[in-house]
Amino acid sequence: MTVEHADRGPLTMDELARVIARDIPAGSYVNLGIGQPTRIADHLTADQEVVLHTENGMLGMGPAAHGDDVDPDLTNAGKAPVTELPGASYFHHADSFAMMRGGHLDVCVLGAYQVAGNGDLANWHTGREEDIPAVGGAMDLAIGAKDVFVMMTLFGKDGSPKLVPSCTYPLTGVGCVSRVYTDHGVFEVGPGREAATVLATYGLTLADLAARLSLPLSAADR
Amino acid sequence: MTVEHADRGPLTMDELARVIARDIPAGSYVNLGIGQPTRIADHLTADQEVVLHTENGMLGMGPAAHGDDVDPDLTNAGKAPVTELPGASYFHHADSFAMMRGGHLDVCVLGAYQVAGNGDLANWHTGREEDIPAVGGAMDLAIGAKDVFVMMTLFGKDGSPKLVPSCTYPLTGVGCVSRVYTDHGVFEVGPGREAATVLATYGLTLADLAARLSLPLSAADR
Amino acid sequence: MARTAVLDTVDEAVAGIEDGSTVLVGGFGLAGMPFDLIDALIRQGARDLTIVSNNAGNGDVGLAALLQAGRVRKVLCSFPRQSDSYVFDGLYRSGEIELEVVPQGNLAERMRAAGAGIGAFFCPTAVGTPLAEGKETRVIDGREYVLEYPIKGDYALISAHTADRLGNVVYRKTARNFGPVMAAAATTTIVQVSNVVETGTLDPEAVVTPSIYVDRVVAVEQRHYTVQGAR
Amino acid sequence: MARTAVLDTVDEAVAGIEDGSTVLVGGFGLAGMPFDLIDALIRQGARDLTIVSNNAGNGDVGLAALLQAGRVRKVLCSFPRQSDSYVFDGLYRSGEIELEVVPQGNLAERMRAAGAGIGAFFCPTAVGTPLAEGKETRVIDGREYVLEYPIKGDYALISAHTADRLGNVVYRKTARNFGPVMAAAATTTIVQVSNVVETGTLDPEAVVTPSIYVDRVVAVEQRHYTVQGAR
Repeated sequence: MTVEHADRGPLTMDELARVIARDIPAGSYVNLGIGQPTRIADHLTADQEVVLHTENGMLGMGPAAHGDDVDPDLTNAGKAPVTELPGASYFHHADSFAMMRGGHLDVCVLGAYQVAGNGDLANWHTGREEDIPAVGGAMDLAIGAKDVFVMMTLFGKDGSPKLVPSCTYPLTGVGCVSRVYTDHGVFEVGPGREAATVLATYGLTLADLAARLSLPLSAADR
Repeated sequence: MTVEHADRGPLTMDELARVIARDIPAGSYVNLGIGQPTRIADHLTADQEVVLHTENGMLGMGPAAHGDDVDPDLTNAGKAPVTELPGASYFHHADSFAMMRGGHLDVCVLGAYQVAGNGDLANWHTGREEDIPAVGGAMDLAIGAKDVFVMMTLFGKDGSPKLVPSCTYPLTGVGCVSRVYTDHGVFEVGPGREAATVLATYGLTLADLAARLSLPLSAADR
Repeated sequence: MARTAVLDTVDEAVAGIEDGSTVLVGGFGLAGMPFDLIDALIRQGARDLTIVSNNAGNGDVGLAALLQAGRVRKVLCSFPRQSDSYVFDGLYRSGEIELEVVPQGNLAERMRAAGAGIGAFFCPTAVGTPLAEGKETRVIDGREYVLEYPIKGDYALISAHTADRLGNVVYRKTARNFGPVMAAAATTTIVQVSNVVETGTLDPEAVVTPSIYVDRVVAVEQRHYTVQGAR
Repeated sequence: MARTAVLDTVDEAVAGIEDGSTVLVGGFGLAGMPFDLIDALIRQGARDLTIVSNNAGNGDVGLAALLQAGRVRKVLCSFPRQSDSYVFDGLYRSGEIELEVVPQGNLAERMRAAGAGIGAFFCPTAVGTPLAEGKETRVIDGREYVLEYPIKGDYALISAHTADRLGNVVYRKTARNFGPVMAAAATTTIVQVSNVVETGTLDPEAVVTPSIYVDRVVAVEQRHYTVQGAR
């Protein structure tokens, strides 16, 4: 059963972060991509005992650093100052990306320009000639966790859906996304599916979503 | 000019170890293979500042440990107890062999069954059907230093030469040896040479060696 | 990986190891050999195992005892033949055990590749030798390489010095050897340590195996053994 | 490598860097950026350089200043475009600099391969994306991989925390980033540190870059800079 929350508006990014935080299994090792996914950290509870990885070389990353706690040698992947939790460890870049590429992280949450029903992800390049390409760790992250979640608005500023039958932007990874969290609904996607499964809707009904998205949707089984 | 020491007997293994120790450039990072090459450590002088690598995961290995200094967690590649010098560091096996394979060691000294004039090395397997094969780090060491020296007796117990035109024993590495130190002489070998260059003889003349070895020899230029 | 379990007994630590598993066993000779976990594995009873380890057992303890108990189908190692490897020698000569000899650095790098998600790699070791026979080779930038594939483990049994309750691990001296590589290369990594300390006690700069690679930790009494030969 | 030289000035430390060299430059944003060595390299005057670094400079300091001085022919990096990368942006748009974008993990692993003597490796990153176009691919065990080649440096410029006189190096927190990988991937590795201590002072278990990888060390005054933007 898809849970339809049609009696309210879409989720704010903060509410969405809380929804994702709740879905992260206790004890997970998690990488939160730069931008919106960073907010999820604020909603993880202590008894979830989630350990955060930052790909510039750390496990056990703590909250953002402020004031005197700012240490120029301690930043996250977005280059913002952060803190260290008990049980943290540091390692170099090759070890850090081996950790991701080797499939040791449980969950990675990324932003996206587009996600396709087959799990294809586009989040690194607009494809516009005039933009300087810059990929960072996006492609490594995309293939580097047991579950790759996307956190994004469901529609772009021009109203066009970002969950699509097939990505038109340059790909970051093929068939790598398992779940898409958006302000208007939560979807399961991935290779070999005939339809994206809608787990929940916000501010719209399942029927509304089916009308506005051009990829096949199905209701959740349970 | 080949230095001929025909007025004395062949070198003892201990004398040979001293000859090799003297030829190791100051400041070198060196791996001494198990067996005879281990003796070389006793002849390195403090002002040579040679740093010893042991492939089980250490730089800065010190002399053999005795009595109360024996620590079961601190052994060399031959599994014998050793000590730690100031400036030592420990690392895991993949890092240790990356250090070798990446060409960072200056010198490695190995024992051998046979060395060929082209630098081929055979030191891991007799080739006898009934022998259980065991290679350890031999093949990694053979290709893993800027200079690979061999330390061996020039003749086997049956009198047959171990410096040969072409190895008949199973190979450890191809064209990898640059210098062969033996009780009867020191030789430069390697790929593309027409003859092994004789740097020194002990207990025999260059002419004696030429008569007893079946590979082409040449006198040293200087 | 989920939270590391800190267990009370080595028997709990090796619970569930299935027949037919590939088990990576740490240690170089006796240094870093997880004796207590191996003894527990013998009691546990799993058979038809493939063992990946540098050696094939010393004397009649540790790996040698596991072999003697008839639980091992195949050994991948670099150096089976030692002065005191009589258990392995006997099984091998009577055809009761399979052997794949892997150069020591390839053993390490192939497990490193498994842990790092590398599909295969071109390696200069063993080029032109019997251990490269039948393998794909390629000349890159004028040098010849052999293509080598990852070695993954279902389980890793490792001996280390200290773990914190989160599962971060540090080793002692050359007993570190294969531990960190095997921890990353196995689906389930089981570590015996001399001490379990509170999380936050280990220096984050000096953690060698981060907790993400460690599934089960168990403290054992420090074992005194002589360095060469049996304990 | 031969003995590590402990030098008095950054100018001595960068002496001899030839025109046309490939220089690996440590740092992730400003953390671990070897500002003093880069400033010395600008004074030293080498040109036509290929720079390998995660970013392509921030503000008008460090790497950005080197770019602005017109010394760089090509940049290999994962993330050139940042809020304050205007120097690079201008040079790139006017066609005065070449760019090769490499995924961050591939940048690290390709340098790791160079240091470890690996000829090439099959990597799952970037499969099916524009950054894999034209590259050799292979399916191994049901998964597709792209063949990636090592990135070697003629020189590495690294910022670290402490070195001993033998050349062993430790880092601080996430400023470690590319340092250890670059140290092993370059023919000549030059490290600026805040402190040089006597040999035997560093904990052998906690040395991150062993002295074998370090050719020149120079102590610099700790620089105070704000974390985001210019110092």
